[in-house]
Amino acid sequence: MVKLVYFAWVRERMGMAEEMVELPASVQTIADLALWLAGRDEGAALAFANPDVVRAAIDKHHVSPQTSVQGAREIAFFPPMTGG
Amino acid sequence: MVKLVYFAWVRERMGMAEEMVELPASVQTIADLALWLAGRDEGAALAFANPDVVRAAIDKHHVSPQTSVQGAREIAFFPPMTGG
Amino acid sequence: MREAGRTTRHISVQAAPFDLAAEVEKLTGGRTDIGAVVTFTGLCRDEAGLLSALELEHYPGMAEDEVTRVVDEAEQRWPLQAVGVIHRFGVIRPGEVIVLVVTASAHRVAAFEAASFLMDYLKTRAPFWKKEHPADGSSGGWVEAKALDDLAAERWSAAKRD
Amino acid sequence: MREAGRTTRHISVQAAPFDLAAEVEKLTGGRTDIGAVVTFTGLCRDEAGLLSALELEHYPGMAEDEVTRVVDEAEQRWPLQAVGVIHRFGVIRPGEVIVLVVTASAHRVAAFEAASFLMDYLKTRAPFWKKEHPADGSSGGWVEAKALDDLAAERWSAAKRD
Repeated sequence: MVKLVYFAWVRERMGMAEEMVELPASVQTIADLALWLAGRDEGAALAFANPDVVRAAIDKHHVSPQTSVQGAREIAFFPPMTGG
Repeated sequence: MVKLVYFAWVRERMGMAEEMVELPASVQTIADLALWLAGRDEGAALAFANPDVVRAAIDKHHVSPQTSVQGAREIAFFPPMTGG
Repeated sequence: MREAGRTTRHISVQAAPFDLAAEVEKLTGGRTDIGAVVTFTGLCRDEAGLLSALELEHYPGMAEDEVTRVVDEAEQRWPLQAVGVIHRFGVIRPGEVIVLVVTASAHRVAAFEAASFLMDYLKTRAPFWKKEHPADGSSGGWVEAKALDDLAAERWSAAKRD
Repeated sequence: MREAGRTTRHISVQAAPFDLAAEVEKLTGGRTDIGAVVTFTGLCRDEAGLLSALELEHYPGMAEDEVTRVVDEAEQRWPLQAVGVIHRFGVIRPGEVIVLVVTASAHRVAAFEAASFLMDYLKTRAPFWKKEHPADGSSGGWVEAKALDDLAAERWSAAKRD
């Protein structure tokens, strides 16, 4: 089981702030996971409609779409940051 | 008559902070004035020993050595600035 | 905190407002080796009356970690004697402070560059998101990231390669 | 002081110390159109215990005029909502403030660049001279201008030509 957390408009479109999921074997990378989530429902499809825009973090470190999800405890998806 | 004012080590070498002088007709520019002052005594010679280093202002505006002294009310000589 | 060669640092991600002078004093007070202190304060603007507030969402835990990583990098690049970053979250009204960066160094160029670098990196790396609350009561939207902010952050990578 | 399009400014050449927070508040307090405030504070260092004080000589009248001209130029180059410069003269002890620059703008790059420009120009144009008073009681000398400071000021001319 891995914890997924969502922020800002990704959270709003997913309709939840976090969830626990069992990843299928086909999900190897962040990009795989985004694609898999996008296929779940309409909100998720909208959240990942433009996968290049969504950013990800594994265990609170920024990662690229090609990063492996193996061993991850917490995976976050969010829009580009607008702090500062 | 024109007022001459000196600052920092130019003031110390000239041995005074200010003076009123009547400029001879031969003194047309700031460079002429520096040369004329340097000829007065040992302290003045030391103050203007390296005329490239000494900066000047006419009526509280920075000027170059080639600037005419005509019409000047107050001429200042000082080292490169070290404020800030 | 005050030994030679050590950088005094203060990092905080918080909802509460804070006081500029107190933060600067905390970082630099009582020292006689600091020549230059630069502060950057980022404030909420009312956009000519159109905005009633910004709501800042953040990723708890990662926000603190990422700010710390950005501060680590600034310390590696510039000889800093003190560095502070405070980033607020929650509802912030026009005129209120969102972020504060403080850098202290023996010389001014290091203090200026490090503060500018910290802001550029915080903008693009720290996990905070701004939602606008319009003054007319409509629902508002998420502030979009600016391509210019990415370019501003990238120039520090270019500088490193030179 | 607060109309749109007008820059609030405060320029002072003074012997007395001053308070950072009060000066920032004076320039930016009560406003909701400012997005970024940068402050630069230049302090007297003790040079690892070798220095007991700096004595700053200035050219009364010209100091204020020249600071004003430098501020005028900054306002022409960047869209500033507020700008402040305070430069002290007289005897200044280690840990005390020599100079304060405050810039406020809607956006951070303008505030950072204008503050950096103001410091570079003040260093090379404002008629102030520093004399060192060594801690051992010896007579000390005048601080020499740095070629690096001239180069720092010149890069703004280069930037203008680009």
